[in-house]
Amino acid sequence: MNKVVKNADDAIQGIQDGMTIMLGGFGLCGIPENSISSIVKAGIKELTCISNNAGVDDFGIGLMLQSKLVKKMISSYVGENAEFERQLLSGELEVELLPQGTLAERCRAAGAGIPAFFTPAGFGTEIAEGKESREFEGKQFIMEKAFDSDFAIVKAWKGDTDGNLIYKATARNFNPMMAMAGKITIAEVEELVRPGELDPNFIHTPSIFVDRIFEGTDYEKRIEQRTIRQN
Amino acid sequence: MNKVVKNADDAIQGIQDGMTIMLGGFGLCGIPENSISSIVKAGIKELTCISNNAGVDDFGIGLMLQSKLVKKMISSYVGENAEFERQLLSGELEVELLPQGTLAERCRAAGAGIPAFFTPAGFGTEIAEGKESREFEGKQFIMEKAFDSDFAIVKAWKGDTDGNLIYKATARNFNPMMAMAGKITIAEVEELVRPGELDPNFIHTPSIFVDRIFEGTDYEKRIEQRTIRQN
Amino acid sequence: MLTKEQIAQRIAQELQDGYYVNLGIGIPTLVANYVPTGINVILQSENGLLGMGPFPTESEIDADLINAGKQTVTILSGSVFFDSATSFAMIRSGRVDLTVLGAMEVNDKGDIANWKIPGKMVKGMGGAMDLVASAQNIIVAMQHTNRSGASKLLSKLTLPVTGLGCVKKIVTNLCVIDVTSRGFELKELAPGISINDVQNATEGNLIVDGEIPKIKF
Amino acid sequence: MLTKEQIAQRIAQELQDGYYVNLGIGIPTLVANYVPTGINVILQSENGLLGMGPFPTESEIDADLINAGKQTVTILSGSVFFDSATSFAMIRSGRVDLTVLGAMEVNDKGDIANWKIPGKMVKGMGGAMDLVASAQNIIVAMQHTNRSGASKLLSKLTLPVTGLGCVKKIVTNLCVIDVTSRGFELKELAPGISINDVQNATEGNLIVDGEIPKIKF
Repeated sequence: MNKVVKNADDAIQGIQDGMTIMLGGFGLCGIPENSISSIVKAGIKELTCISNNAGVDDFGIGLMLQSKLVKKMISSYVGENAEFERQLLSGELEVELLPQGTLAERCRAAGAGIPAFFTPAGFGTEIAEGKESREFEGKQFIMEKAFDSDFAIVKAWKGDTDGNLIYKATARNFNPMMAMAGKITIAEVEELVRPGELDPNFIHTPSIFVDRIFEGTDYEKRIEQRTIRQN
Repeated sequence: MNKVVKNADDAIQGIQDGMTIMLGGFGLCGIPENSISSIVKAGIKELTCISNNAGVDDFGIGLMLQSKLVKKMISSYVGENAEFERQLLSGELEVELLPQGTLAERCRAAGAGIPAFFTPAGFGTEIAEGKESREFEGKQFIMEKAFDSDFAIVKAWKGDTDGNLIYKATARNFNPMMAMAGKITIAEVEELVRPGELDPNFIHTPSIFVDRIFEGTDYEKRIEQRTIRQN
Repeated sequence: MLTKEQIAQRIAQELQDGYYVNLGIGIPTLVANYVPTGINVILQSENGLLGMGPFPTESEIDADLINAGKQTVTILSGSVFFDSATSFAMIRSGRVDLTVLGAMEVNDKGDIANWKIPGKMVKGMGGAMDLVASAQNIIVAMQHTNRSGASKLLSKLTLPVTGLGCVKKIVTNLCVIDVTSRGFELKELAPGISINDVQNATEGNLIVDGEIPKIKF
Repeated sequence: MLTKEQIAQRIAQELQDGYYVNLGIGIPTLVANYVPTGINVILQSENGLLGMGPFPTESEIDADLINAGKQTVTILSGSVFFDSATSFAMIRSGRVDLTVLGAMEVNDKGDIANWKIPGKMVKGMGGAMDLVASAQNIIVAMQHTNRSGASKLLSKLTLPVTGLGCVKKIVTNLCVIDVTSRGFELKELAPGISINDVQNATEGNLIVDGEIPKIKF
């Protein structure tokens, strides 16, 4: 069985209008740049996107918003993005905001066969509306459910042709949980190596979670807040 | 703040009669040998032990059983151990058996601030008795709760003095989740290094979960099933 | 009648290229010896290893590298280690394509009992309850009858259940059976075994439709 | 009156050796500049970093190494990277010793509002709801009043709540307040600020017991 596909265009085959997809990354860090470009090129629309953020105007998920491909964003923090705000205010775009830890845990639950769990985050807030709440050991929690997504698209630093992945630094973020959570998981990597080249003791995402893998090209890795100190 | 203690005798300070402790390892693989010896030496008794297995007659948790220090075992698989069987049948020892994945997830939940979650394992079996069950998407699940343990004792391959840990091969097993789950977590390591010597990208247990750490001595690493092939 | 090795060999015919497979202790373990040439399967060991290799040579033995049966093993190119929570995440989320287990009893609804005999020392379920509650594709490898000759394919379990409605296929010393909504559907016969032999050894509801072919190797 | 830097400097006096600390965006970030000498605190950034270092020099910049404010940062000896689920596991399980956050409003029960203004574009709560629901020790750093001069220390929140009963201490430009079962307990005054000034700027229940010392630096 061969998981390796030639490029992002091949990797995104099967993603259809109206589907729910997960996209790894935090801000513009660790986002699947190649796959986003291919989705924009293919014009797949009416998408529900689960991703911690929504990119900036001209990069990341912002590119999908520009092309009006996104019906709904499920995120913890959005709006570094004028087009996002315009679509939201005009009613073209739906947004569901969730606590960041809840977002991460709902991905992990999906990938772990856990249909629901309890978390303290959001108890007593509008996030809890319509959700079951319950007390454990004198503290209040709300019940959150595993996500249900058709595809998960993640970006890793290195991967092998079996599908094992490692991430670099804080570009790891949501990628490992999303890799676990997709019905079909697509991984784009900066460097694709042969099985055995990654140390089996230090792999972040085991191969079993990855269905398709390819080596991406031309990573821009744009920096959102370039902060430096004078030496 | 200094997390480093001299040895296992120092590390187990504060573990008292009647407490609940977690012990990492699968079979005899990846068990905290030094700490077990010190608990036996200290004669701390009436312990409830959460550990996947219960050792063999003369090694691992078996040594604690020999000294009649264990009131209750919470495990998924036990009984490679005649003394265990004797104490169980005579009513000296209580046993609570749990599905292995449930055991792992209840540790992880404790370390993740998740008081309860749903799992399909054990639905319709005697494991489900007295537990809430619920249907999600047409499938049946039971609710399981996070463990509550006073101490967790884990064994790692290498650790740094800040408390970051890495494990080797399948000696990882339950150790990372238990490290997350203890009110106080003790880590014994084969090699204790300075901060910065472990690659920050490939650490299995981040330092924040570890309260005490020491370099163990004289690891026996006994093999339970020595199976070889002729070359 | 099939030997244990032949039961394993027949089950190995169900393997497909790229399958992630969890093999239980006993006959299931033997399935690894009969992987058809030209296909690649990846063995999952629930203590935290994907890509389990053969037993080690004397010089390769590593106490830190064992399988779920606590046996020393080796790894292969592309193998990966992980913790127990991640291991059962794989299992519960249905990423393991095939699980092969032994059983004490199976009923014609696909319920399985394989962890406890009342009155005997109970060792525990290990990972079996997670596996049977989660796998999409569970094959049971076992003898058709127990040591006293009683059927292990029942209409009603007599032993404590491990999981409900989960067994899809059973390969015994006598035959291959699919467990469907109709009951035990007889699919193939072992050499020298008649439909009557299977019928006599099967207490649960056995369905025999048309010609039943012999098991082929 | 305290400057933003002085608010941060006062909060830094709460740090203890070995504390794991999560600092929010704005004034809280400045706390890192005032860690008392001789103690070591470890900064957690909820996107997946423990042991955050200073901003990089031009040549050290790495696009794959940012903090939760999406700023480029560096690491230190002993730093560790992890995924977002592990990051919030640390937070929810109470392993973060101190969280410093900004706020739009706090009430005298310790409820906090800091994520949403009805009628304005809502950016989201990020990790704030997880932090306030989980941390044992939450200090709010903020101005005592808003731009139109209205008190931000209220008896009743007017904005959507982020978390209930979680704020333990508030350091504003005017004073240091502990939030207890009795309400806002005035603990220290900023230079040039009287009890009366605080009283006038505080809508919620302010408790003044005995002598109130000046903030010391």
